[in-house]
Amino acid sequence: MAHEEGAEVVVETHALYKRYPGTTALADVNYRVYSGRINCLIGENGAGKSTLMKILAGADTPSDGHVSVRGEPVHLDSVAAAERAGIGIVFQELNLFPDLSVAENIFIGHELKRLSLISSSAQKQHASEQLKRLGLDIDPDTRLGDLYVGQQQLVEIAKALIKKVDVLIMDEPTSALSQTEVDVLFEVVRSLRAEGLAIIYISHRLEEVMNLGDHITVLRNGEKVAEDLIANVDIPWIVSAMVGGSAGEFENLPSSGHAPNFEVRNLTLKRTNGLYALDHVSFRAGRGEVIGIYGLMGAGRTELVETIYGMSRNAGGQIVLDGADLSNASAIKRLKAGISLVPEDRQTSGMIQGMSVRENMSLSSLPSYAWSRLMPWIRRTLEQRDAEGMISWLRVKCASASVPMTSLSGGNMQKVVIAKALLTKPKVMLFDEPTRGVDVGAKTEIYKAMKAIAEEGVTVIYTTSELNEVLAVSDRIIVMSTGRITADLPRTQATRDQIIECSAPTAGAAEALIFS
Amino acid sequence: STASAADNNDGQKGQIAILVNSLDNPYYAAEAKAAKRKAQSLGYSTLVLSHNEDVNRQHQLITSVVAKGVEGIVLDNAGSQASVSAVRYAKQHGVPVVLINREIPEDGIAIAQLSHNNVQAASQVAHKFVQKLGEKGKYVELTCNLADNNCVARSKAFHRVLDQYPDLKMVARQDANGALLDAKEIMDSILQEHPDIDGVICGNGPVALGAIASLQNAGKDDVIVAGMDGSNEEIEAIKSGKLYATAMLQAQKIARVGVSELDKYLRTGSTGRPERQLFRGILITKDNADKVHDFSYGKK
Amino acid sequence: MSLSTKLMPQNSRAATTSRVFLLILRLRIFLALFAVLVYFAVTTDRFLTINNLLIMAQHITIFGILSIGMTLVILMAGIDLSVGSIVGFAGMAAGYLIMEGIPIGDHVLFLSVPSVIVVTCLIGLVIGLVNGLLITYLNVAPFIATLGMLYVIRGAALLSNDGSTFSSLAGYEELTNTGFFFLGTGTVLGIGTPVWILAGLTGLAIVLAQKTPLGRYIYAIGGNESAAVFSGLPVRRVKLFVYAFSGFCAAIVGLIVTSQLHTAHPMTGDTYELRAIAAVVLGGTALAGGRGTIIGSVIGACVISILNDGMVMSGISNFWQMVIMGMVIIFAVVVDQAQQRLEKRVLVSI
Amino acid sequence: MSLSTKLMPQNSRAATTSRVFLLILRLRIFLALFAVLVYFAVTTDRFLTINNLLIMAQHITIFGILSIGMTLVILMAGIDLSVGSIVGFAGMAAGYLIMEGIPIGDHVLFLSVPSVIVVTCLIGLVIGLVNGLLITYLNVAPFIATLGMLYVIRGAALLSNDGSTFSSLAGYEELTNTGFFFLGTGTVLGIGTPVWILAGLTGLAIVLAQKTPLGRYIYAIGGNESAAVFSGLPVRRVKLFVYAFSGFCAAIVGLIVTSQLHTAHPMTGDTYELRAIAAVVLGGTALAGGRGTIIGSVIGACVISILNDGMVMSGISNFWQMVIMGMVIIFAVVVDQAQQRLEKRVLVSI
Ligand SMILES: Nc1ncnc2c1ncn2[C@@H]1O[C@H](COP(=O)(O)OP(=O)(O)OP(=O)(O)O)[C@@H](O)[C@H]1O
Ligand SMILES: Nc1ncnc2c1ncn2[C@@H]1O[C@H](COP(=O)(O)OP(=O)(O)OP(=O)(O)O)[C@@H](O)[C@H]1O
Ligand SMILES: [Mg+2]
Ligand SMILES: [Mg+2]
Repeated sequence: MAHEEGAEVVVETHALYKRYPGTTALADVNYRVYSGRINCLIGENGAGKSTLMKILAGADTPSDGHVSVRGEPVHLDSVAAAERAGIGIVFQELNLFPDLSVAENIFIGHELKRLSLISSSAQKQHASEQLKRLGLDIDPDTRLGDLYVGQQQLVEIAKALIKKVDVLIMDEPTSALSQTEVDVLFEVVRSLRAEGLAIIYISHRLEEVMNLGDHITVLRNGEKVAEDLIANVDIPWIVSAMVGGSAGEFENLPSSGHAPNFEVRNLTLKRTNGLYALDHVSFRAGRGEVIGIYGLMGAGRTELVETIYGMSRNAGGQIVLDGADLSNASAIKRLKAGISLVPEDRQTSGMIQGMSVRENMSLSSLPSYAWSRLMPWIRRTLEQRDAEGMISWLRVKCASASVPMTSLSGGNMQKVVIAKALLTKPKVMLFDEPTRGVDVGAKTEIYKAMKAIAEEGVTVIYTTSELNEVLAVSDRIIVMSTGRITADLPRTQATRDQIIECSAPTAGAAEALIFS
Repeated sequence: STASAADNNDGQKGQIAILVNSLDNPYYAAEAKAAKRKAQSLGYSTLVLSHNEDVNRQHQLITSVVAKGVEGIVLDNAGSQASVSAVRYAKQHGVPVVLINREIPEDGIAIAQLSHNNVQAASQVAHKFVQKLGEKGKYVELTCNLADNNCVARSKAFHRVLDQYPDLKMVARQDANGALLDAKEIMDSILQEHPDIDGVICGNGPVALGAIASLQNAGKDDVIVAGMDGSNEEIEAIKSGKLYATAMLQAQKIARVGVSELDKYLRTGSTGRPERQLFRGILITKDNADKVHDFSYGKK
Repeated sequence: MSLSTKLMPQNSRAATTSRVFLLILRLRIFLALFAVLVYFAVTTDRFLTINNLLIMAQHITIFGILSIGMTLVILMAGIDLSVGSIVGFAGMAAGYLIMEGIPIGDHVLFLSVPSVIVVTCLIGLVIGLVNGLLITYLNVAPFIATLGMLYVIRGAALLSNDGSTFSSLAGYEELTNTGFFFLGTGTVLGIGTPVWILAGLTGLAIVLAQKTPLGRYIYAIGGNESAAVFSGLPVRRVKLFVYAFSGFCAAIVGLIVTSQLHTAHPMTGDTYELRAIAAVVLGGTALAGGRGTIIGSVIGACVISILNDGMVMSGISNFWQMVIMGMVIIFAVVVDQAQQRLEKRVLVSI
Repeated sequence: MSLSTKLMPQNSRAATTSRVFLLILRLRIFLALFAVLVYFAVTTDRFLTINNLLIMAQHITIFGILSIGMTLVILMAGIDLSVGSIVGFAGMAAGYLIMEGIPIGDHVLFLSVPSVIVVTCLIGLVIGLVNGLLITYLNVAPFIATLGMLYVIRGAALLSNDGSTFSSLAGYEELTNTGFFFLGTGTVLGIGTPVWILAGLTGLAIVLAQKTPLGRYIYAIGGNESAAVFSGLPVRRVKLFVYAFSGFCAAIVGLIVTSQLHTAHPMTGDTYELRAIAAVVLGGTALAGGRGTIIGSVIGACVISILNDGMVMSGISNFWQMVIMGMVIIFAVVVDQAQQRLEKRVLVSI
């Protein structure tokens, strides 16, 4: 039933393994891609989808196993090699050059030439056409860094479209797009299918998958667990294949009546292109309250939590904690006052890769381990004790507190970053997408931990792009779109449709695009 | 003044460029100062420059001052062979050049080549050194910088004397880059290999002073050190007995003569002297150390 | 509503002022050049004569040519500390080829002058390639790889003739390998050959950087190396090319200096790498890569050279020259930072 | 199955071999030291005498002390090119204070030797602080900021006495400011004062780097500066401290050299920054920051110094010394890269 008669297999992987220190990202994956079909790949965060795609696209090499294209084994050791084999990719993370223009970005590596010099006019013209096809009407000379994330994502797609490929991988191409942009994109994808291309499509939006796809493959914890024609399956089937039956459920009883202790008033922040990243954002939070902030990529959630934490110097507005005005305080002072942050990207801003688990955990609260100001030796036993306490409380899986950070899996790394923030004894804890790239089990544990932290009287504010997760643990839900708060409701009153509607960039775009 | 090396108060006769190696070496500083004073007393203004042993920079400096229209150049050059083209350039553009201290291997381009008689001076130092050692013993030679012809000439002259004595053995020879600290560290190492040496003969002043610093630290006050140059520092060392002998190179005199000959050439079209002239190095020991100041002998 | 219309400027006074200020900052290296020229023209006799301008142009060539190769390296977020040593080694190589020839069995092969030039350039290229290989294949940080090569190549230059120079490189009439001096001291249409070489290389490098895919890749790698890898750009080959090109430029400088001096001196080019880097930075290229221009660097080299010559002619002491040089370098980057901040602000305020 | 059992090593032969190999790589700087010592002990007479070892220890102090400050800078992913110039300037400052004194109105104030030492160290500290301010507050890249300072401070050293030395720094009996030479040439328990200073500074820096929050912050900033900022660390203050400390170390070196030579020479320390960086890299500190040890750098300085002294004693020419030096630097990093790869492989294979 998995194999479709009459459709040609273009790409196939054979017993593919990918091991990272501490994690097996792919285990024995035999994956098939059909030409002239839209092949959907589904899995929880951290299931290994992007890892598999990176291997197909030549951006990473497998630890074991191999890939074949049209039955021939191939050695994909670079992106260029994969392109020669006919495989192109839109990566999940944007791979663009902010200082180059849109046209230059689109044609990077495939410049149009006349007399072996770059023909800018031809590039501009073709870039314009491609962008129009994707419904984007911008000047191809615009500096890329001045576009907003959704536009950048479309540029990234245009960049893949100009390459002559047989297999086009799209790793979450719609994560920053509005519904209208998504509709245009789907038309393009369908026309590519009609041209006989094999499309690999990755998305967390199951409705999209049902609507668009022909084939579906499900990954769980690095293993291929199911494979079928979309026509044969429904959403509940996909969900149970993804999470493996009962896992991932989390019972939450929203609470209310929290004593207010934290307030944000009229917070503003501008991007370099003059648009508001934060457009007069105001809200209150209470002791022990859990607030979930939902929005699409580029909605400004990261800017909001980082601004509250004190990372943006040019922000306007007020931040008040326990009656103290922290609007002009530095991040260091805010940390001391009790605001801490678990940043969005733990690899680049959350942890020091070269340090051990213990050293990472104590990093933000080191002075409290010193004997005294004059004799600032770190009391190792105290540090060790706290680290071990956190390891057992957050159930971090690691051999000891002294193992290097890089030997941990994503979810456990995240717990270490949370432990680091917790050890500063915060009053307000900000979590920016705390479950991104974390496996299912760990995800549940992280939410349990957040709830437990709130029960200690800490105000918890977290952001997420997943509807299920914003509904899972919050007492209150805030929806953001293009830098504005478009909804602020108690969990008990929120509905899925309402949240989706408020999160669309168009919902607030017209008013949010305000010039000074 | 310390800030400006140019002095335009009294320049009715035009400007003379004085170009030496580096102004942080007392020898060259003495040369430059003497030339400057002499030129000013003759009614020229001066431009004092240094090339820091960089032949390309020397070339650029010469082309610049020629373009500026100086009357003449007094040059202590950056490397004999590599300076020929720069000197020729000046001559072709009608600017006479007097070479001091270092010669170039071609005749007829510079109007004068005044150099120290390194052979005579080094031989005298070597003789004195041999006498003091009693014609026997172990010694070390520290050369100053073998890429420099003067240094090679001195070393050869040393050996022409020292090699005549069969009981006098050279146990080590190293090049110390003409620098104080290099000389000290090299001497430190050599002393390990040869703790029983009787003398050290050095190619220039800083090297001798570096060797002395090393010997002092090792408590070897009885090792005989001889050097060459005759800077104030060396003279102090001679007076206090740490340095046995040196030869004072007449830096001031050579610079003054150089400027006078340039002046004469500018006035009359000829220096009236042979192109190559040698200046005697003056042997300095404790007996006559008092008479030396700033590379000048006789007046105090 | 398209973004381009959204980005239309508002015409407020404040915005206009910052725009004018920004324009001044963007053109600062040209203004600096102008300022230096005017200052010395006023204060120093005979500074602004045709003759002196021609001479200064000759002086500019040395750091100008080095700065071209260095710009490409720095645009790519690399650094090349070995260029000074390559200058010295290339000179010695040329000297050796002209005066000693290549021993083949019992015979000695003397190359014609054009061949000597080509071979020397190739030697520079190969040394640059070694830098590139160390950096790309052995993963040595550019600073360390080229620092190591700085010592190795300088040592090799000194060893090549036991520390001595190769002098009077006139060649031998009977071997028809004369004419080497034309490279450094000849003139074409009244302007020195080195100036033509600098002009040619500048043009070439500008076209390369602005108009060819290779140039685009250099900017891309400097801007975001991992994105460059993920975009399938031939990152390693581009790096190899750029370091080889830097070595090539250094070899040309070595040839020019040697030809001007009629002598190859093994210590030639000592510490030139620092001045070349200074010229590049002065010209507005960011050490972090991805941002800068060739023409900026060449003008940066002009400013440094003219400042130097001007200070020499107006008799400012060597010691002050050092202090001024250091301040100029730091000041250039401080101004660059101010420009970057203002660029952002102006963008925001529109 | 718990993770800890998963982390149990497989007892395959291959894994053991790579473990042994990894251990060798980790200890390579000690092995290198041992190899250099054994080689010269065998080939060179009197190399392994107590006396020679004491002398070599003295020589090590210069680059050893510089490398301590440099290690902290490089651990933080910075670079300090100005240390050589600070060495020269500090020496001149000490010379000035001892021989000329500070003019106050009509009087001249002569400081006692300990005060001179303290003031000179403070001067080094302040220059380092200027580096730090340029880097943290004016956003100048460390390479450029310290390159600029390299020129400025060297120029200042030369200007301070118009290019001349301050010589015979014995002080004046009647002013009771004699005794400066003890710092460089004195001995305590038969071992030279500078060696004690090196040992003291090494101990201090090790404690600082390994045992204090400040040290942890230095590693964190070098390991991932953005994570350090997000963790609320006082990044700027740490940077200021580290550059100031590097300036302080350089000033101490300046004092020692001056005291050993009995003379302050303005060009002292020229290009020492490169050798200090080489020592740090040799000792296994990554130029990218975040990884390395103080003791590694000090031993790296030992290897470089002993290699130097050994080559001098066995009469290897200067020119070869340069070539060997360059190769050693490059080789050290190539081996370091190999170690990093192997570390990863061993981590994955467990
Ligand atoms: N460079 C790396 N080093 C260590 N571990 C990694 C690395 N890249 C990915 N991983 C781990 O491999 C696993 C699979 O990650 P991958 O990015 O493939 O997931 P994904 O299915 O694409 O998730 P998402 O839906 O969040 O994009 C995760 O546990 C992740 O933490
Ligand atoms: N218009 C824009 N111009 C430049 N950069 C942008 C723009 N919009 C978003 N970005 C950048 O893209 C990234 C994601 O955007 P942002 O932080 O605003 O969204 P978010 O709601 O947190 O979404 P996510 O966390 O899913 O990325 C940020 O690093 C932000 O600086
Ligand atoms: Mg993914
Ligand atoms: Mg975000």
